[in-house]
Amino acid sequence: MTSVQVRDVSLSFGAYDVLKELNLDVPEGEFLVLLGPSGCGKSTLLNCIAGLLDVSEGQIFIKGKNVTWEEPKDRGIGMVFQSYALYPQMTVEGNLSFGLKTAGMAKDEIARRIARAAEILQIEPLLQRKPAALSGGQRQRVAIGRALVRDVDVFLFDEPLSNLDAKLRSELRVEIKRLHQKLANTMIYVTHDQIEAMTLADRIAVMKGGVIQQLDAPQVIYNKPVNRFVAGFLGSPGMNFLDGEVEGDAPTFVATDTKIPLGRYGFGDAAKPGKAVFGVRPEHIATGDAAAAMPFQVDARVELVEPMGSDTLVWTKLGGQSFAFRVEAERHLASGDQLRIGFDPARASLFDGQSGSRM
Amino acid sequence: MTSVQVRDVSLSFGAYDVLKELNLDVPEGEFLVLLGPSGCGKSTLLNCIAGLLDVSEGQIFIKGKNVTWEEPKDRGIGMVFQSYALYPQMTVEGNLSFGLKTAGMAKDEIARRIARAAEILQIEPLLQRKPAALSGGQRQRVAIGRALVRDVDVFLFDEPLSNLDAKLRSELRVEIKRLHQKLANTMIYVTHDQIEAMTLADRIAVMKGGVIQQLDAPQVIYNKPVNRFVAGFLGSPGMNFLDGEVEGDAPTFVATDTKIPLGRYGFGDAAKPGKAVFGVRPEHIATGDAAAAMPFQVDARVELVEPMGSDTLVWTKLGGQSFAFRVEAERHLASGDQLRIGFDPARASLFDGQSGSRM
Amino acid sequence: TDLEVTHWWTSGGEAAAVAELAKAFDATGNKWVDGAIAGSGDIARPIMIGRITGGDPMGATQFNHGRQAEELVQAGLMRDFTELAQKEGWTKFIHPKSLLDGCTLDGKIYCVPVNIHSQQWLWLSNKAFADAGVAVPKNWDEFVAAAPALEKAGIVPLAIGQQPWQTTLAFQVILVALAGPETFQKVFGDKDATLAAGAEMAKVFAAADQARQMSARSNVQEWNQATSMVINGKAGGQIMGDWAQGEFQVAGQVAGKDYTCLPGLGVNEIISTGGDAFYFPKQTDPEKAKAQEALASVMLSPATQVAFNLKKGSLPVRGDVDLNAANDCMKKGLEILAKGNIIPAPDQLMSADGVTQINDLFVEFFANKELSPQDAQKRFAEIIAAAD
Amino acid sequence: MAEQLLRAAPELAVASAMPARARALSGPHGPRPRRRFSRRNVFIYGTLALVAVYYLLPLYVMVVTSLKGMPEIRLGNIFSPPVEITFEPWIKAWSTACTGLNCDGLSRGFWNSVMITVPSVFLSISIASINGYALANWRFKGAEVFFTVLVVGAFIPYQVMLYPVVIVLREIGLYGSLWGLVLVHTIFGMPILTLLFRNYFASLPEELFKAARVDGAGFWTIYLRIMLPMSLPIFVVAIILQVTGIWNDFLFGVVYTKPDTYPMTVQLNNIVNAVQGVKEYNVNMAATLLTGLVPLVIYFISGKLFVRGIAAGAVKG
Amino acid sequence: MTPTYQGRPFSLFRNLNAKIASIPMILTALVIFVGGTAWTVFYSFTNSKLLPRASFVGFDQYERLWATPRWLVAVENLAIYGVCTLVFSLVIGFVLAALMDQKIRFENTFRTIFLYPFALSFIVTGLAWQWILNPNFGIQQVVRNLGWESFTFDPLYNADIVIYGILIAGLWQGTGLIMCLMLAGLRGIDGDIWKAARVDGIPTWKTYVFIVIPMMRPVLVTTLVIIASGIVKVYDLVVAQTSGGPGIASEVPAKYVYNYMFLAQNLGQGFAASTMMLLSVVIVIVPWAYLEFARRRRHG
Ligand SMILES: Nc1ncnc2c1ncn2[C@@H]1O[C@H](COP(=O)(O)OP(=O)(O)OP(=O)(O)O)[C@@H](O)[C@H]1O
Ligand SMILES: Nc1ncnc2c1ncn2[C@@H]1O[C@H](COP(=O)(O)OP(=O)(O)OP(=O)(O)O)[C@@H](O)[C@H]1O
Ligand SMILES: [Mg+2]
Ligand SMILES: [Mg+2]
Repeated sequence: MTSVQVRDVSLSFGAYDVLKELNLDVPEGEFLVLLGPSGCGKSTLLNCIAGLLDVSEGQIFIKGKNVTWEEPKDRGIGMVFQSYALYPQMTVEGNLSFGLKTAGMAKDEIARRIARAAEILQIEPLLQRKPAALSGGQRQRVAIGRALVRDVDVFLFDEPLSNLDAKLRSELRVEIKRLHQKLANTMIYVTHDQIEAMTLADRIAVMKGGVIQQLDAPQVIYNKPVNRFVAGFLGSPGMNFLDGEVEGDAPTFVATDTKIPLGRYGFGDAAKPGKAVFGVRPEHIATGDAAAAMPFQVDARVELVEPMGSDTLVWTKLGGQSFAFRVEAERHLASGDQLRIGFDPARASLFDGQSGSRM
Repeated sequence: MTSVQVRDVSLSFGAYDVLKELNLDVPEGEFLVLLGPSGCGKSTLLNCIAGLLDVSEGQIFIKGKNVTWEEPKDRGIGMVFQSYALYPQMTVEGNLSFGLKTAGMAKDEIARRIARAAEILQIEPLLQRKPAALSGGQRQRVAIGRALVRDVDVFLFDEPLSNLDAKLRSELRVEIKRLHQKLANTMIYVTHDQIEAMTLADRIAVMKGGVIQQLDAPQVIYNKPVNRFVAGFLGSPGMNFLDGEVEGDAPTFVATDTKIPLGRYGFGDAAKPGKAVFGVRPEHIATGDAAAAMPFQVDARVELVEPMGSDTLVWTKLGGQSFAFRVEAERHLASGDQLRIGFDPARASLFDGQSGSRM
Repeated sequence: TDLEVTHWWTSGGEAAAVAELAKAFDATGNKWVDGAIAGSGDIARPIMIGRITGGDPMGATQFNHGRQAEELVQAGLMRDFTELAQKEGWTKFIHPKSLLDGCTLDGKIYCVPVNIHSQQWLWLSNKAFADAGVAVPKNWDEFVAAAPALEKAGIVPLAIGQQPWQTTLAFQVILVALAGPETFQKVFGDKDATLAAGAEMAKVFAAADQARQMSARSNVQEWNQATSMVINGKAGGQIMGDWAQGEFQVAGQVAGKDYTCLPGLGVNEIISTGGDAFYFPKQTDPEKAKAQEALASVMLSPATQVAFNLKKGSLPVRGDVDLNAANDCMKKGLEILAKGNIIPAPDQLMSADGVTQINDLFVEFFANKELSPQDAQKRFAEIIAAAD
Repeated sequence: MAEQLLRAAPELAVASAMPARARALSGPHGPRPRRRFSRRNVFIYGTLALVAVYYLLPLYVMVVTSLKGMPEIRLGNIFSPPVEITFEPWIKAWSTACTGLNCDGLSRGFWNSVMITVPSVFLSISIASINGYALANWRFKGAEVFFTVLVVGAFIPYQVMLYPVVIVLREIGLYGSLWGLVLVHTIFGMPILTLLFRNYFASLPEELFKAARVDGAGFWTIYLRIMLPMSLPIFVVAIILQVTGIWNDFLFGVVYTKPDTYPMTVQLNNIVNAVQGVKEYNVNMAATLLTGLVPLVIYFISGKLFVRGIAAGAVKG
Repeated sequence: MTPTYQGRPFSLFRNLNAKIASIPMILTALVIFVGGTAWTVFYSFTNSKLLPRASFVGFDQYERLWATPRWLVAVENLAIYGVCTLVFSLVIGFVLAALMDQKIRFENTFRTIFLYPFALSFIVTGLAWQWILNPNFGIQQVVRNLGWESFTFDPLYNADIVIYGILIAGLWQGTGLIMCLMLAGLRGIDGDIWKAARVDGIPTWKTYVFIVIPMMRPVLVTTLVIIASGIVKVYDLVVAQTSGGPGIASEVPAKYVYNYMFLAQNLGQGFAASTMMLLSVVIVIVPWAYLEFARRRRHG
C-alpha cells in the first residue's frame, strides 16, 4: 500500500518554479531519501508533503487520503528539522508533551506516550533538562521524540544531521536506521550527504532543479546512474569522467591516445557514435596483479597521493584528463611512480556527450 | 630550522583555561594540521600564533624571533578564515591590495604581486568582482591570495573548507595540497575533518581540551594512536572498541566469551593485567577466504548492513559489543547471515581501561 | 551698543509693551536685542540662571522682583544701581515705596521695577446673574449667597483654571480680602505661625472651601478660558488679576454694563503691588555696562512708563504720571493705589521655596476634595513656621 | 462572479491560468482555497486599520485645524474638515508669528535648528560609533565598566544634569556657544547610540576584523575602511534617532544657547505658549507640523532601512 | 619567573589607539555621569537655594521630600504611568508586530503610520492630545454632538484619571518604536520553530505566548531599557499636556525636580529628589546589569 503519494505537484515562488509536476509514490514502511544539491527543492518538497507550503498545482495523498488541503497536524506526519527547532525554554518533557496537551489529550495517556518514546530513544534521564543543556545527538533524539509521541504514520526528516560533526553524524545515522527497523514507519529523509543517503535508504530519489532525476535502490543508483549528474553526485571520491568520442561500428571510446573498446561489454547498441563521456569509479580500478586480470589495462604515472587513513587515493592522468583510483592504505606510492592499472568496462558507465544521459 | 615555535603557552578566558602550557615546534615548509573536536582550542591556538589573542603565559617564536608581543602584521603570517572574511565592499583586487596599501607599498610592486598571486591561484578574470559575486571555491582562493601577496613565511588556515559542500571540499583540498607543494611555505591548518587532516598533513597534532594529545605523521596517528581518544577520533567508520580485561601471564584480552591472545603480537610486556580496551579498525578485518589467513578468527552474525556505495559496512556483535567491518560493495549480505571474520591483532591497538592510553 | 534683554512677555499685548521699551532704548543710540522666551518664568528662569552662572550673562533680564534673585545678588553676579538711583532720585518718584524695597538688599538697589500688577479682583458676569434671576453681588458674601441660584440655572458659580498658580492666586486674594492686610503682613511677612493656625485664618480656609465647591464644575485649564466662561455667561465670576480686563476688552464688553469688577472681593479694597522688574547681570565690557545704565533710566522715564503700561494694561511705577486713557476698573485701581491701600506681593515677603510650597498646598486643596480646610490650615501653618 | 473572484485573488489566478492537465485531478488539488474575507484576515486588517486610525487621528486633527480659519475653529468641531481652506496659518507660523519683538515666525529657528542638528548628529554619531567599535572589537580592561556607567546614565533625567553640565561647560569655556550645545547633544546621545553600535559591530563577523589586523590595518584603518562601509543600516537608525532627538530637543536648546541661535522648538514653544491672549490654534498646529516636518520626511524616506537596522543592532544582545 | 614575561610591554600601551578613541566615552562616563551624579548627591545634603552652597543640613531635604504630598503624588503617578507604559507598550507593540508579521499587504504603510509619532517631539504630542481630549472641542464634544448628551470623556480635567490621559499620548508617541523593535525580534526567530509548532498542531496564539516570546529575550531587554529610560525621564509630555494639573494630579518626579531647582529655587530639595530617582534607577539597573554580565562571562 502506498503511504505517501505526490501527484503532479508543482510549486513556484513568484515566477520561479521550484517543483515541476513532480510525482512520487512511497510505499508503506519504506525509507526514502531525497538527495540533491543545495537549492534543488528537497526541503520544498518535504514542506509540501507536511502541509507547511501550499502546492501551486497537484495533489498529495497520505495513506490514500487526499490531504492537499489539510492542516499539517491532521496529516499524520511528524517532522524533524535541521536545527531541531526544539522549544528552547521548555524542558525535554515539555517539548514532547506540548503538542499533545494542546490537542487536549488526557494526562495519563500523555505520560504513557512520553515514557514509551523516551524509552525507545533512551532519553529518560534527560526529561527534565532544557535543550540548551543537551548535546547535538540528544537534541536530535528529542526532536524525533516529538514526532514519535504523536504516533504518526510518516516521519519527515529535513537534513537532521547536517549540523553535527562527522563522528556524531555516523553514530546517529545508525540510530535512525535502527529506529526505522524498530518502528517500520514510512520515513522520508532529506539530505545532501551521499553517505547518509546510501546507508539509510531503501530507495533514493536524486533531485536536481525541482525534478527527480532517478528514483531507485541505492546500489542501482550508484552503479547504474541514469545520467552524468547522478553519476557525479554520488560517490566520494567522485566518479572519473573522461570526455571523448564513440567511434566505429564495433564501438570504441576514444579520448586522445586512450582507446577503450566497448563492443563486448554490454554497450553494444546503445553506444551511438558521437561525443560521449566515459565514467568509471575509483574503487573499480585495479592495480598490480589484479589489474592484469582486467579486460582493459593501461600504464599510468602517479601525480598526487592522498592517504585517507583507511585507504589511499592516487591521482593520475588518462587521455590527458585527471583520473583517480583507490589503493589500500598499506601500498606506499609516491608522485612519479609508474604502475599498471586496469578495469572492467562492464562496470563503467557511458553518457551521451550532449544530454548527459546514460547510453 | 623551526619556522613556528610555541613554548609553554597558556591562555585562559576568565577562569576557564583554554590552552594549557602548550608546546609545538613546526619545521620550515611543513604542513601541520591541528585536528580536534569543537571547542578544544584549535582556533585559539591559531589566533595566539597570529597575534590576535594575547597569551596569558609563554612565548611564541616565528623564524627564531620572539614575536609574543608583536602585532599580527609584523609576524610574517597570513591567515585564511572559515568564512574567508573577505571585505565585502571591496573588489577582489581591493581585497588583495588592502594589506599592501596599508603598509605603504609602492603601486607597481603591489600590481606585480597581485598579478603573481592571481596567476598562481587562477583568479585573473575575477579581479574586478566583489566577493558576493564569487562562488565558494573562488572566495577561498581570494582569501588565500590575500595571504599570498604579503609574501609571508607562515600560512594559517582556520577551517577554510568547512563551509563548503562535500564535492567542492574535496576539490579544494587537492588545490591546497598542490599550492603547498608549489610554495613550500610552512602551513598550519585547523580542521575537525579527519579526511582533510589525513590527506593534507605532513604531521597532525590531535588536540583535546587545550592539550596536544599526539603529534605525528598521519599514518602513525591512524595506525598507532597514543590513546583511546585519538583512536576514536580518527577513522570513519570509527575504530571498533571492545571493553574487557587483560588476563594471565601470556596476556589474553577477554571480553565475555571472546578471548584474544595478545602475547605473540607485540603487546608482550606492555599488556598488564587489568581493565583494558581493545581497538581494531573496520578495514583491518577480513572476511571469507582472507579471514582464514588471519591469526585471530571468529564467527559473527550480521546485524545491520550499511551499503556506502564504494563499499559496505557490516555491523555485528563481538563479546556482546557492537563491532563493524568493511566489505566490498559487491558482497551481498543481509541481517542474520552468519560468516567468519578474522584480523591480525598486531594491527590492533590496546588501551588502558582507566587512563585510555596505549599499552 | 547691542544689549540682549531676556523676558517672558510674548503675548500680543505684552510684546507691544516690550516694543515700547525697545523703541525708547534704541532711541538712546543703543540696540535692544530681544531674547523672549514664552511660557512664563518656569521655563525662562533656568535659562537666565544658567546663563548668568555659566558666565555668559545677558545684558538685562526680567525677574519678578522680590527675593527670587536674592542669591544671585549675594553671589555678586548682579549689578548695583544705587549710584544711578541716587543721581536720578528713584526714591522720590517710585510709588509705592515698597516697589523699590523689593529691589533693595543691604541698602543697595539692584533692580528696576517697571510696572505694578494687582491680583485682588473678582470679575463678575452681569449676564449670568441676570439669567439666574439674582442681583449682581457687591461683595464676596453676596456672591457666595447667590451661588445656589447660579447652580440651579446651570451656571458654574466660580470659574478657576486648573493651572497651579491660579488656585494659589484665588486663595491669596481671599486671604487678603477676608482677613485683612495686617493678618497678611503678619503671616507672610513675619511668618507668624500662631496666627496662621488661628481663628482668623480658619475663616479664610472656610471661604476657600466654599470657593472650591463653587468651582467644582469649571473644567478649564487656562485662565483665559475661565475668563471667557465669565464673558459668555457660563460662569458667574472669576478671581483673577487685572490682566483679565484685556480679555473683556477684546470681547468688546464694557465695564459696569456687561461685567462688574470688585477689587479686594468688595470686602477690603486693597491691591497688592507685585509686578515686574529688570535685573542687570554684571558685564565685563564697559560699553555694555554703559548701555545697561541707559536702559535703566529709559525704563523709568515718564514717557516710557506711560507708553509701556498702557499697552501692558498694568499700572505705572511712578506716582507722577497721568493715565487718562484708563477705563473704569483701572481707575478704581489707581484710586486704591492713591489711597495707599496697598500690600506687598508674597514674592517680596517670602522666598521662592516657601511660595512654591504654599502654591503646592493650594493647588492640592482645590484639586483634592478630601483635604479638609482644617488639615490644610494645619499644613499651611507648618509651612509658614518653616519658611524664611 | 468567478472572474471577479479571480481578479480579487491573484494567487488563485496564477494557479488557474496554467493549462488544464491531461490527467484530471479529482478532489482537492492545488493550493488551499483562501477566502479573501476570512475571519483571520478581517481580524488582522480590522485591528490594524483601527489602530491606524488611533495613530492618524492627531495628525488629521492637526492638518485639518491648520487649514481652518479661527472663526471656523471656534464654531465647528475639531474633526470636521475645513469648509474653507486657508494657508494663512502656515504662512503666519512660518514667517510672521511673533516672539517678543521678533516677528519672523519659525523661519529663523529653522536655520538655527539645521545648524545645531547637523554638527550634533555628525559628532554624536561619530563618537558613539567609534565607542561602539572600540567596545565590540578592541575590548580592553575596564571598558565594560565605563559602558555600564554610560547605560545607567541613559536613565538619568536631563533636568538633573542641567546644573553640572553648566558648570562643566563654563569651566571649558564653551558655555553659550554652538559647540557647547553640540557637545551636550553628543554627551546625552552617547548611551543609547553606543549601545546600538556596540551590538551592531559585535554582530559583524569577527573574522573580518581579524583578517584586517593580519593585513596590518590599525584601529582607525579598520574602522574607516572595513567597518564603516558595512554599517549603513545602523547608521540610518542612529541618524534617525539623533535627528529626531536633537531636532525636537527643547531643554538643551533653550538653556545652552542664545536668542539669536535658538532652535525651532524654542520658537514653537514661544508660539504655542503665549499664555496671555487668544490662542490661535490653527497657527499652533501649523507651527507644530512645520517643526515636525524634517524628522517626518526622514522617516518616510528611510523607513525600511530603519527596521532592518534595528534588527541588526538591537536584537543581538 | 622573568623569562616568561620577557619583552612583555607595559599593559597600558596595548590597544593604545582603542583607549585613545574611548577617551570621550570615558570622560563622559566619569565626568558627566559619575561626576554629575556625585555632585548632585553631595549638594542634596545641603540647603542650597538658588546657587549651590556647601552648608550641610544632613537628611533634612530627604525628610522634607518624603513629607511633601506633591512628591508622593509624583511618585505614585510615575509608578502608575511606568507600569502602564511598560505593560501597554510591550503588549500593544508586540501585538502590532505580530499582526505585521503575518505577511500582510501594505506593511510599509502600516509601519510608517505606527512609527511617525515617534518623529514628533513631546511638546507636539502633548499639544495635539491636549486638544483632542479637550472636553469643549475634542472627542467628548463630538460624541455629544452626535446625540449622546451625557457622554463624558475628559481625562485631562479629572484628577482621578488624568495620568491615563497622559498615558494615551505617551503610548501614541512611543509604541511605534517598540513595534519596530519587536518586529525585528520576530523576524530574527528561526522559521523552523514555526513549522515545528504547526506540525505539532499548536495554535498561533499559543505559539506566540509559550514559544516565541520566551525566545525574544534579547529584544525584550533592549526594549525594556528604552522604555524604562523614557519613563524615568517623562517630563515634557506632562508639561505640554497638563502642566501637572488639574491641581497636582499629574505631577511626576522629573517635573518636581525641575520645579524645585528652578522655580522654587531650592536646589537642595531638587537634588534630594533627583537622588531618590537615581537611587531607584540604580536599584533596578545594577542587579540586572550584573546578571547580564555574569551570564555572558559564563557562556563565553
Ligand atoms: N520563500 C521562498 N521564496 C522564494 N524562493 C524560495 C523560498 N524558499 C525557497 N526558495 C527557493 O527555492 C529553491 C529550493 O529551496 P529548498 O529550500 O527546497 O532547497 P533545498 O533543496 O532544501 O536546499 P538545501 O539543501 O540548501 O536545504 C531555492 O532555490 C530557494 O532559493
Ligand atoms: N572570547 C572568549 N571568551 C570566553 N571563552 C572563549 C572565547 N573564545 C573561545 N572561548 C572558549 O574557548 C574554547 C576553545 O575555543 P576555540 O574557538 O579555540 O575552539 P575550536 O577548537 O576552534 O572549536 P571549533 O572547531 O568549534 O572552531 C571553547 O570552549 C570556547 O567556548
Ligand atoms: Mg533544505
Ligand atoms: Mg574554531
